[in-house]
Amino acid sequence: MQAKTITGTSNRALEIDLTSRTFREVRINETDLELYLGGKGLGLKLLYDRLTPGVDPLGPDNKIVFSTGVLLGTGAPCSGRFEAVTKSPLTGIMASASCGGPFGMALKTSGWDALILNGKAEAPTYLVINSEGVQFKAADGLWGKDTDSAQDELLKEGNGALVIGQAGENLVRFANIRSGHRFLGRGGMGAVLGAKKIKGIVAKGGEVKIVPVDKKKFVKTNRKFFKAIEQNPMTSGSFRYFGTNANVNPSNAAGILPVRNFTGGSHGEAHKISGETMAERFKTEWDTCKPCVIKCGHKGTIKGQKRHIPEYETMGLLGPNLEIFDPEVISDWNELCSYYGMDTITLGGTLAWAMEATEKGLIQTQLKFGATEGVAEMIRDIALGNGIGKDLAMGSRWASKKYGGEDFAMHVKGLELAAYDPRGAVGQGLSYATANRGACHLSGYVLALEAYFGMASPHATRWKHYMVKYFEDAFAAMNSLHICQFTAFAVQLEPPLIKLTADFVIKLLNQNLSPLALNLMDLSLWPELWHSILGKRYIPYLSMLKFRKAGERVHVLERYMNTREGISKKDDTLPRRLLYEGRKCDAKERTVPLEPMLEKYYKLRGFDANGIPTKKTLKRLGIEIK
Amino acid sequence: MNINKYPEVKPGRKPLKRIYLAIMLWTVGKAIPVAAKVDPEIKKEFEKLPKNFTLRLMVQPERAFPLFFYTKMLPGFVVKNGMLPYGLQMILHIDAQGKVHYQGADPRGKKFDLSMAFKNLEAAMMIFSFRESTPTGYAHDRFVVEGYLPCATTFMRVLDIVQVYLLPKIIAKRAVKRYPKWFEMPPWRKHINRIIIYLRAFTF
Amino acid sequence: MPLPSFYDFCCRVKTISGINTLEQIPSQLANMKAGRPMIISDKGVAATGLIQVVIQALGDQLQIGEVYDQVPVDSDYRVVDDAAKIYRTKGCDAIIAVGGGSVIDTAKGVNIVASLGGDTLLDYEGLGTVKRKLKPLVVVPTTAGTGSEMTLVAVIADPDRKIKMLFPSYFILPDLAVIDPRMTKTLPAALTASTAMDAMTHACEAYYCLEKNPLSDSFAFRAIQLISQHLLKVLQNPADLQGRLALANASAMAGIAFSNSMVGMVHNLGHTVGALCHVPHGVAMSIFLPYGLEYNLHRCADIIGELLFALAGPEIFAATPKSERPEKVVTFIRQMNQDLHTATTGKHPRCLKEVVDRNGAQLVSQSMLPAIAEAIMLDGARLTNPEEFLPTDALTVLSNAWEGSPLDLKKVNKGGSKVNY
Amino acid sequence: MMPMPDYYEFLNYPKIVSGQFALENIPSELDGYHAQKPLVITSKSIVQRGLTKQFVKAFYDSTVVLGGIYDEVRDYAGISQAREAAQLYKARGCDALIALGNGPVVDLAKAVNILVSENLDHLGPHFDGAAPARPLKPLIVVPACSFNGWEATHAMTVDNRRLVADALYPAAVFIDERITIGCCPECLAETGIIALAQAFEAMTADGHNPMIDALAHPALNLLAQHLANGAPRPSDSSACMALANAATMAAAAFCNAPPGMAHLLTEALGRATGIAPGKLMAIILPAVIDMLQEQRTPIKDDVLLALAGLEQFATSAGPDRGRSSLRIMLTLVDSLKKTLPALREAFQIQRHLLDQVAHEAAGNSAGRFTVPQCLTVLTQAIQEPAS
Repeated sequence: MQAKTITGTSNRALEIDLTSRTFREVRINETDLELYLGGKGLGLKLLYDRLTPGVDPLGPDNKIVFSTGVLLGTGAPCSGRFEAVTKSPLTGIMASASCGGPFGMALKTSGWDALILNGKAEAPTYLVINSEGVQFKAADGLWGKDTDSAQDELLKEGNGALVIGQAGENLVRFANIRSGHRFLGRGGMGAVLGAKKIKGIVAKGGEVKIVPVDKKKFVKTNRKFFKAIEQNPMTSGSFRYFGTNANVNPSNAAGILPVRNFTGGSHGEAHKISGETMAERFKTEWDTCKPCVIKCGHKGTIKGQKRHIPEYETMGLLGPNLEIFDPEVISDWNELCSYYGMDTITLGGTLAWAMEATEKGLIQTQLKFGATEGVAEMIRDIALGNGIGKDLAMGSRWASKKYGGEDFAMHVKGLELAAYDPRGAVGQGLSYATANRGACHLSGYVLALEAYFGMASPHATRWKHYMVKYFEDAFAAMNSLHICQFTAFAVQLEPPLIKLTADFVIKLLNQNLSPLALNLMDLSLWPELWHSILGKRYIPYLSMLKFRKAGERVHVLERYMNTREGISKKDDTLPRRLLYEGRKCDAKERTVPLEPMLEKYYKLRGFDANGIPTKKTLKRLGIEIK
Repeated sequence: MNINKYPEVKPGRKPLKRIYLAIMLWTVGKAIPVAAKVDPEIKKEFEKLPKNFTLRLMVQPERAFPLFFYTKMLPGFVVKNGMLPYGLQMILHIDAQGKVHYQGADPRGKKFDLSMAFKNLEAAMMIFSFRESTPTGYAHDRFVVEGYLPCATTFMRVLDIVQVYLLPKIIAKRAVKRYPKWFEMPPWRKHINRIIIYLRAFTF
Repeated sequence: MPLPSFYDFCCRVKTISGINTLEQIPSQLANMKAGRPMIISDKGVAATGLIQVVIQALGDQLQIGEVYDQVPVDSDYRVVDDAAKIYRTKGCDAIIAVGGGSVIDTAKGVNIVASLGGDTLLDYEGLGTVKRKLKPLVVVPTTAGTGSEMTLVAVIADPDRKIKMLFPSYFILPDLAVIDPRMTKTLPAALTASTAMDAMTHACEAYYCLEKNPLSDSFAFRAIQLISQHLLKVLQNPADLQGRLALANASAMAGIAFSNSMVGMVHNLGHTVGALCHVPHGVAMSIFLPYGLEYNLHRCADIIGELLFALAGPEIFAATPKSERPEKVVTFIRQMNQDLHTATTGKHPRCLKEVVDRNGAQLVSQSMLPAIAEAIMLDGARLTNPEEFLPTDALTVLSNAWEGSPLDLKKVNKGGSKVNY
Repeated sequence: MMPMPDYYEFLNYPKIVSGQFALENIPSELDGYHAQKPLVITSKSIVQRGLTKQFVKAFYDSTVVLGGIYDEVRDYAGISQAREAAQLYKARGCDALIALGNGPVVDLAKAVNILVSENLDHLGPHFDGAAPARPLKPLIVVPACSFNGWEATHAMTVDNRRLVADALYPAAVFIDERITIGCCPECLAETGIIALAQAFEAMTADGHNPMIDALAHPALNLLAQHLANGAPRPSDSSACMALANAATMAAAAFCNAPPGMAHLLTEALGRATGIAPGKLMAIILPAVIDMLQEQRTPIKDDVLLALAGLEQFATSAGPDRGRSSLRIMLTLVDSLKKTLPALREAFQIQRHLLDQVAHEAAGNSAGRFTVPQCLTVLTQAIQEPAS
């Protein structure tokens, strides 16, 4: 059936101009691939080459790039992911999002490594992509439809679709893009598509077959990878059986579960929404990205319907953060968000802000902590732009600028915090502050070491800058492969050196000799996969360092692009609540000592005191200065 | 919120400045009745004031400056006649004959017809350490006057002349607007007056 | 403008000014939640028909509780008690004072009794008895430049004890001062001249006396500019509302300036001749002003020299060498008095001997001068004069002022160190 | 000849006390309001700079007990903290408020004042337009470095919302060199440039009146004398005093005049970008002056008189005065170039925001400025100088 075979990678990108309804094929430079790996890195590079700083994110000059990685389509474990990058309407800076939906596979097997959207369609349109190019089709019938039915319509024309809901159409700043049951969640990419009047994109898929260049090596590495994943208790145990909500109980125990708009860190009722409880209560089964071996995505029977189980972040932010502990209600809201196409993290953060603002007389709504009344209506109002929902649809930063309450608007650079309170894991605080897209937990997931594995002290600031940089680089590289970030548990923790060392020794080493400990960490599985697919020679350790440097390059490029939009040290901060307010659950009323960590971090990264990458740093990384 | 994080702050004290001012007020207070006897000009000024008139110079707020701790241990007449410095007040009484008496620093049981008060300790220090002249101090709102106002200017004139007597010229020139030329008395008289005032002021 | 080592400045009364400003009173009162004011005034004002002007301007937007026009020239506490009783029986909720200093002080007193209750003002004597915000008080000054609408003390006499009672409190400040040229439109020429010179004196003294500060300077400077530009024109054309408005503004600004920087020997002499010989305040001011400038010339020549700019304009200022400016200021003021004398056909006196009462009798005889000189010691204004001012000095000044001859600068007593502002 | 407006309203409520030992006068001032126990509201940076210790010393030998020193304010005044402070106020039985610091500290104190005076739990009704009625509790403001003068006026910005009411005027402003001493040249320069703009715009505004001129005049004069030398020397107490005084006067004048273009643009741009107003003013004010120069807008003589003093004014030719005053303004702004360098962020302001900012500014100007006018100035302001 498959007509063509691509060995390695196709290096073709499809650039579409919506204004003129034209498209062209763009060859991806070999050096760019070498430097940026693919996925997020390459997507950013494509965007960097095209985007003028200072454009309106919702204007025709903004561009959105969907980029797949080298691994996708080869059958590498947990590789079923693709990345989108754009300038975010929520934050005004770069946003990148990763998604495990079927669109990535369909795009890649239509023979395209990346998709670039320019301009703005005049009328609602949807795009059909095949190996030849793109067809522009009128979306009059689809415009105004929810994501479910719109996606069903679109999937008639291909294997994988991207679709926005009414939230995206109404330019809700945190609208997301749906593909299958998964989402390009953060940064409001749905609004970017909505502003471009693109209801959906469907890729035909299945037109080409992708095979690695060095098959033998690939198969060997693959096997090692599977083994690691099967050995790791996170990837083969808790995540596999309880989903990401396996995090609820450890978070609650570590005091990093946000309660009542981040005024508390743990709650007695938190067990009600834990993965363990829900697995039993809703009789969950797997519903995952493809391909996947970890299988963290689950569905279950809730209120008599088969529903996707809300992920941990959704649970945390629509649950304890609003003082709600009923998973059924949270699932209702989650369904509503999927239906309209909105990011649940930003929504949760914004709702919590609205509740506190209501309590403090800044706005008048029905919302109240611990009460479910009015929440569903508010979600609808936000998606449809009714009443005060129109303001909340701009996110908590905008709303708090208009109505006040900036001291309890929990966002960094406009992006709301994920469901981890860094007062219980200060390294995560630094990571939130420095993450490129805003308060992102996926930029450098240091809290796993601090709060879950006991491999770093949660309140010490020593060497945290090093850990944050290390993980930021590693994750940026991972997102460029592009592979699931949860594989990190397996790749990083399963190699014999770390596996056989006692945790307290690691903690001691990590906290006091972090560079040594982290440099001894073996990440080779990832670069080995990438090298084998492209048929490049893999040199042990050195290639791993090169891989980490590529990650660093991707991170610094994104940072550099952000600084061109006006980001500097003043934005690398945390919500005032985290910096200045202690919590009652914490006898010492700790806060995040950000400043000293941040200074060291800048130095380590090669940024100047104002947080701007120096020319030297950019040159070292081979980033062309514009 | 834990309100104990923000404790109340009770006002502290500046004991040295208090003692300094008490001694200054005591000295001036003791000098005035003597000066009223020997200096014709002061005498003339006091004649303008009503009889049975009590006035005082003090530092506000009164409640913050109680009498010195040892006052209670002294016999009544010592306190009544102001034989030692007791506090930050200077009470003068003009009796029915027009004679001026210094009555110490104890305001209890007295009724004042005129009360001139420095607004605070630092204001009094500015004047009594001669960093500000009396007129400048007045212009800078360093003190408030209560009671029969027209006498206040008279009293300030008296203070000016007493300062000229008590202080060496180099300091007194800073303290008053115009250093007098002593037209009306021979220079030896001035010095004799000065000695008398000093002697009488510092003997009991 | 050097910043003094210490100053305070306060002019917290809301001022509204303009040609038809009286009409704004109802809405301003409504903002203060009052609608039934009592108008307090004196016979003199009533006789000129100004109260009718006010009542007409207030229109039917509010009810006037009572028009009380019985305030005497030297008001005392019995008048206050009387008015307060009427205020209560008529159920008023605000006061509009129309008149000069005495009326305004009385109104302040009435406000104390009416707002805080009780029968007599005597209950509230002394510091710290007025402890809360009083009822709305609107003042409409009719004579220029008393400044008492801006001050936070009410002075009310107690004839029984022969003293003036002081009621100092932040709470007795009026809420609103209304400057409307209609209030001064009908003022006769001689009075226009003397009230304007009164304001001029306030401003000049504010500019050189000890408590001066940049803010009072600035207000004083502008007041002088306005008066010197407009006074003669208004005298030539009494219906010139713009000019009247400028003069009224000038006197309000002079009031702000001197109530913050205090005044000096001119006021000292003025108060004394006022008390002893009943010389009208404004007249005394215009006569003594040149002497005040001359007497303090050696102390603050630079500062007095700056006044030439305000008085004569930049061209003359620039054309006069710096050393001659102070004398020129004095000459200028003298010339101004002379011009006013001419413009009012001799009704504006140039020296003390020209001051006469209604019947043409001389108010100040030469023999009274020593007594006046002695009495200056009872007035506080001498304290803020830059140079020491004693009865002997006063006598020199007075005899010159009586004759109308310039002061012999060599005879002014000097001594002491430089003045620190 | 000064034109006399047909109608104006003017109010400058607070008493200004400035100079040596000004702080020591606070107890007697409080006594004038029958207050004995003030609550002090201040910021962490003031505490860190040791200024609260100095401040407390001023209350030695008085009978005034400080009901507490609430020092949690940072760069934002919000209702959450206002509630906390109000709780403290009530728990301690305070009867007055002292705001020790700048901007947010004073804003917070004003909010607390409304809460405690009207016994409210939140400011909802006031945000909806109800004006707080007199009398509130006496509020004393003690300005510290980077005081921009607005603190002493009838406006407060709490939770990013502006409330303007006569009741919000503080009772008194105490400017004391122990507290106004500068923390850094940059802060001083920011204070200065804002004061300069406010005084200039108050004097040149359409609705100005002689009272406004009288307040703005000494402000401009003090700035002309002290801005260039004072800003780089934060430890020079006399310059700091002059700047704080100028800021107070300028704002007092400015709050009586309709807001000028530089102010409106700075405010709108600050809201859109989060950049400190002083930094923005440093680039917007020259652009506004350039516009005035280009349009040959007549500038009244008083500006030159205030900036240059009597002598220079008197010797300049009549028609040149407006232009020379603009020149002096530009020189003054230029003199701050070193202490307040043009901001990198400012040149990176998202161009698409400018339109929105221009609309907002024009909308707030009650029709005095048009959108294209605002946009021209903005575009010129954030033009990176070719170097």
